[in-house]
Amino acid sequence: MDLRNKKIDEGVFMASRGEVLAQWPTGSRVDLQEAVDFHKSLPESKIFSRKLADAKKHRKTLIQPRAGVALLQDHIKLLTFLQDHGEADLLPTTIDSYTRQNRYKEAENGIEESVRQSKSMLNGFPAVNHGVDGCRSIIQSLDVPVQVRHGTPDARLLTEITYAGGYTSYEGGGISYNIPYAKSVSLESTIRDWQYVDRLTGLYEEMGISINREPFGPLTGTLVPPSISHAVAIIESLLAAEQGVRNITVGYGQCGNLIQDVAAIRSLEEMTEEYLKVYGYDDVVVTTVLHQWMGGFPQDEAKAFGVISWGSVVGALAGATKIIVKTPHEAMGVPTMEANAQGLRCTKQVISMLADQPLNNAQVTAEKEIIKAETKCILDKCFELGEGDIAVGAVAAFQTGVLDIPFAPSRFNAGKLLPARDNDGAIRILTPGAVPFSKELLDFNAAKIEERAKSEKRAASFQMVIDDVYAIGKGRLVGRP
Amino acid sequence: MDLRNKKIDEGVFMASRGEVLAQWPTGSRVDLQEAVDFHKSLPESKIFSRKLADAKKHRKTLIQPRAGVALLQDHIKLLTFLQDHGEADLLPTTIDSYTRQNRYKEAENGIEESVRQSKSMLNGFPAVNHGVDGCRSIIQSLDVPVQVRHGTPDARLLTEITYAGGYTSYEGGGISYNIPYAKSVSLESTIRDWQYVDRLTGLYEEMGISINREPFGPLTGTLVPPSISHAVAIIESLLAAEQGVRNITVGYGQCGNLIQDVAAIRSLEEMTEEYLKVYGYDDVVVTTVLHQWMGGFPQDEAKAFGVISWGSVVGALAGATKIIVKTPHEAMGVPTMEANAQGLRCTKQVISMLADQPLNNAQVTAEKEIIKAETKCILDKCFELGEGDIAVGAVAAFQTGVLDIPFAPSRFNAGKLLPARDNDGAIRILTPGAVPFSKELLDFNAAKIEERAKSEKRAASFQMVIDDVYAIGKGRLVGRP
Amino acid sequence: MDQKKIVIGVIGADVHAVGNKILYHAFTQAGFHVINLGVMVSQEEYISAAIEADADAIVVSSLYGHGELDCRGMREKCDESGLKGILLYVGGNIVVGKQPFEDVEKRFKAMGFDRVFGPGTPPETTIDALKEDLGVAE
Amino acid sequence: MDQKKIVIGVIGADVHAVGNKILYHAFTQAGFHVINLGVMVSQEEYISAAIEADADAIVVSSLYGHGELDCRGMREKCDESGLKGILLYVGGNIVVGKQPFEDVEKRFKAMGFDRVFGPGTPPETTIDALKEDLGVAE
Ligand code: B12
Ligand code: B12
Repeated sequence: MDLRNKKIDEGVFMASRGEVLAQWPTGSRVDLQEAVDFHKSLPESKIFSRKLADAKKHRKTLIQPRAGVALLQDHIKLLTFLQDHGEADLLPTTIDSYTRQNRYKEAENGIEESVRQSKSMLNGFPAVNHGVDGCRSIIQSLDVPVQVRHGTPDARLLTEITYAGGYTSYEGGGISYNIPYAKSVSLESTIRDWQYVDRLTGLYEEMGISINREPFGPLTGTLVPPSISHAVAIIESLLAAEQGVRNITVGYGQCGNLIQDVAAIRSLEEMTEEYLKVYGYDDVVVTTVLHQWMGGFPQDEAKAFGVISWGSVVGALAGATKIIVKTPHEAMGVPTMEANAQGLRCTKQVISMLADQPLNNAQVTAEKEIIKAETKCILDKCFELGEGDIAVGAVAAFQTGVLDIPFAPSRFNAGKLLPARDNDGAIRILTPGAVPFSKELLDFNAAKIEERAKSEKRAASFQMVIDDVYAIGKGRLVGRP
Repeated sequence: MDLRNKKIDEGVFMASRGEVLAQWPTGSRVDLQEAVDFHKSLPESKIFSRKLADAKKHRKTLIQPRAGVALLQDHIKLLTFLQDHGEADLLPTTIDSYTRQNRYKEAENGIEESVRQSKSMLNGFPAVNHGVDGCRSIIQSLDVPVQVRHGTPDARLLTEITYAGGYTSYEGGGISYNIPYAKSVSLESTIRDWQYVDRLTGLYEEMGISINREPFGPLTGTLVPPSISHAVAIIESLLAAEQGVRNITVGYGQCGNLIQDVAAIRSLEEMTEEYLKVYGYDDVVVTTVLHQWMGGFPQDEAKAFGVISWGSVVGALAGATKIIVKTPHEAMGVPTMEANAQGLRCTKQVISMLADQPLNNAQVTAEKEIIKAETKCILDKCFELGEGDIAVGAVAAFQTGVLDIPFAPSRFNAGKLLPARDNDGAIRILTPGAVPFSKELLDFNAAKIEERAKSEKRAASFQMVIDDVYAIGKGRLVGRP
Repeated sequence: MDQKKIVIGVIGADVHAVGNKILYHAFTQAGFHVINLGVMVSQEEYISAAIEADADAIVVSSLYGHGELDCRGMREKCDESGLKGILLYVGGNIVVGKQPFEDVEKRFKAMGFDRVFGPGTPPETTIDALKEDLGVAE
Repeated sequence: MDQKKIVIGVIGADVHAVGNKILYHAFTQAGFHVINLGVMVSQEEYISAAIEADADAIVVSSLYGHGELDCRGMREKCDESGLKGILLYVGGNIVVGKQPFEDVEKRFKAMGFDRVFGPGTPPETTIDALKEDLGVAE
């Protein structure tokens, strides 16, 4: 069947639905109408889209951790702790890596091993294995909205089960959960599988349940220039809206330069709203999420707190709707619940202190213009390649390197583009690959990198990129020699 | 003898010197020429004024902790740890509170108790009791410059001993170490005693040893409007320069509002340089220090890290020459050396990440103008009250409430002025007392407070001030109802 | 109900004035008659103020870390001066460094303080305790 | 000196690609012949690549926390496939969570790994170890 950015036909959807639900025994428990009734029984305070829309209206910045362990009771305990002692406004259920690869058998082993060793042997919560009722007991145990966070190329069954389980928000997208999270899964198939997810979200929406969807903004989390992640976020928003999604949170991973980060969050919100409107989706509520630094972290906890705080500052000054919070254990491993709560409380302190201090200046405005122009170059080319169809265009864009995500593991990613920081620490493009920037923008990027190379008295090269990858972990922003 | 801002006559100085050195037995060990020779034997890397001037030139921000314990070997161990594991660029010796009150007998008891209980029973290092050679063994054990930090109204003997002991920087001043640190010591006497300190510094300077002097910027650390602390810092700089001091670091305690803080550090440096030049002291090197939040801290360590980081952000964005660092134990008590090093490493991470990102914008420029205008109103009036003599003027200014420091314990402080935060968290004046602002500036302050009162739907009152005192400790900047 | 009288102040060479000013305000608001000695108060000053005012309690603050050295012998001195059994509180950052509160409390209770409060105790807690110990009805 | 051959890759369902790309670069720069299998590598893939290339060592990365589950039986499988005694390294964030490194090292050594490296080990350390174990002169 052809890939198109068109609402999936109901017959087609229902047919594949049967297959999806049969992928693992817990699928048989899913019943759409019963699930909608469960959602309707939830109090407002547990509904993600409500809390986000409200935060946007009152210019509040909410905080949310990542967290997930193998066993149900432990997972509930963990989330309760983060709610009560971490002051989390929103909660997650981070899914384990076997589930993300649809390896439910290995996830089952992981659960059994975890019981045997009385510690979590999985890096997340295997929601498919725990099933609909397992999920509902999580939702019921907590006071705040909960989201599924993962990195699953084919997430159809996971979506079915967690939506029926009462989750009110769902991360991911056909590009953002493929290119950074898979090695050899084709883009056509993930975009199609995520159209399924979005269509299911649309069905709930049509039945009165607005589930929030969040494209995964940071991608590889490693030196991704804002225009690239913006282009992906906007494409996934358009794809989602077409399937009937009406509440979208677009995301961005902090790059570390204040001006670029504030400009990025602001331009992301503006552009996403614009594009949705232009393409006829008028009634979508768009909110933003800033991810605290997603690349390599310093091992020292005190330094990690510094990185966490810097992300919090940026989120608050930019006015992001929510912040995804890192922990002082980031460089070491999945955090203990205490470490996770510490990251949250640190973040809460910073954003509360900055709540009334938005940053506006000419530098931010100028940087916003750059980001918008770059993003537009990429999106224009995508539409062109797709002859007006953005699903087709996205696939072609990756084939041709028009979209090229630095450090991505996928073999469907060109991997020709290289980013590096400029002399102020903003992320620019060192080797453009096939990125379709105007000559002016290419020259701008080149000049910025050249400025740094001069100040460091060395030629720009891959060594500069490597130095930048290590920099924050070593306590700097720019990887100077 | 009359108080005047005039270089102390050599005969007069030498006469009182004899008395000073006789205050405690360790004073007899001091010999100026021998001390100068010791200083000359120090490598450049241990000289405070050099390191500061160098940092200013290269726009680097240095970090410095507070630290001091009762016993010599423990103190050396502590500072070595902060140097090696805290990455401190500059080190302190914080003096205990008995020494600050010239109660050397009680300090001696404290030392004995500390030996008996094998833990420090004093809140700092009793340098007078440990004497010149004790101090020298500290300087000799470390690789970076060390400063005396205290809060001593009459610090003459302490200065003599620590200068002879090889310290290359010295905090304090006749106002800043009186009004926040004493209850009933007259300003005339502390200004005079600090003229002694500055004259001694001048003598070293004339003998080729440039010792850095640092007026204590934050005063009570509690909601002090920048113009008030700026006025005090500039007055103390003028007093010091007159006695021959040539290397001055002016300080400011973070208030918490980004724009106000950046504007404060920048305006402080510019105004101090200007005033020194106008009054004929052309060759003074002026650097700046930002003190991370000096008021009540949150007890939770994760939140304390957030406060520490926010101070670091401000110091870096403002381009302060150095930052005085707090610790995650701040709300609880004198920190362990580990906690102290954590505060330092957190700060180092943040300022390194921000090293290349100065903040410039119209808001900062506007706020600088306000601060400068307010400061000038106060200083003009001080000069007027002193009929051109700033020593006389300072005393009169406190008598009349022209200078009035919020929350100061001294009975020589009027205590009529009340500060409060405005709606953005900047510190403004709620009740002006006798502060000699122009009508325009008074109106500006009143309007700012009124704006907040409106948004909080309550009248401005002392309750607002109390709420602001507790706010950061409770995880906010503005103490909203 | 007649107004209870309490003497407050910050002991020793301690100049931390902020909490003291706020406690004065809070205790007064709560209906106590407060004699505020401010900062840098010696044991003798508390005692003579308490005698002079016929006070019901002495509330000692210590923030700067020397509390343990400064508070020694205070109960004995009260006893000698005819203030036998007067209610004696201490609070603030009363020892040097972050120490387990239970140990600190034990040491200060052994010195004769009736109640011992840790860092950052809110005024409401102290007020409730005072009302309870002095038999003030809510 | 003939070039030593090493097989590298990230084991299991792990997609952390950044460190892998950098290790490839660093090992190559250091003079090794590197067969890079990228991310999501199964035990079988390492082994057949090592057999095919007649490799001197297999360097396993695991970042995502499932290392312990993914690495079990790897040494036995090497033995069975005729790679008896091949040098086997593992490194990265090889277990779930922050655990004392000594315990982790013990567990992985018991599984048959010759060397075990903790989080954030710089490439230079690995290169030095490889050179030592493979007898490459500096
Ligand atoms: C960037 C990143 C991501 C990116 C990866 C993008 C990509 N495709 O490459 C994204 C966002 C996609 C991601 C996803 C996930 N991540 Co991740 N991620 C990181 C992060 C922040 C940095 C990793 C990195 O690139 N570092 C920079 C490179 C240069 O360093 P490195 O990878 O450590 O490799 C160096 C050394 O370790 C060493 N080394 C590596 N291998 C070997 C082998 C030997 C023998 C030796 C000697 C040395 C050695 O040399 C390398 C070069 O210097 C780390 C935390 C951190 N380190 O700060 C977490 C981290 C690795 N991720 C983690 C997790 C759990 C996940 C997820 C499961 C879920 C999640 N929380 O979202 C998914 C997993 C997906 C999957 N199936 O693998 C955990 C692992 C937990 C654990 N082990 O207990 C970490 C530690 C974060 C944490 N504390 O929770 N992640
Ligand atoms: C502001 C401040 C200063 C200002 C004080 C200005 C002034 N004159 O008032 C300045 C900068 C001058 C200063 C100086 C010093 N300080 Co100081 N200071 C602080 C700080 C940051 C806040 C204190 C404050 O105002 N809090 C707000 C008020 C409202 O709270 P509070 O004082 O805690 O009082 C409340 C409660 O404790 C309680 N309370 C108080 N007393 C009592 C009594 C009873 C019975 C009860 C129930 C409750 C109670 O009620 C009060 C109202 O809510 C604290 C650390 C912190 N808390 O964050 C350090 C702190 C108190 N200072 C400390 C020290 C060591 C010093 C110095 C010795 C040296 C130095 N490091 O510079 C000098 C001491 C000078 C001297 N001789 O006293 C230490 C004490 C260490 C310890 N106990 O182990 C602290 C804890 C910082 C630290 N961690 O090192 N300081």
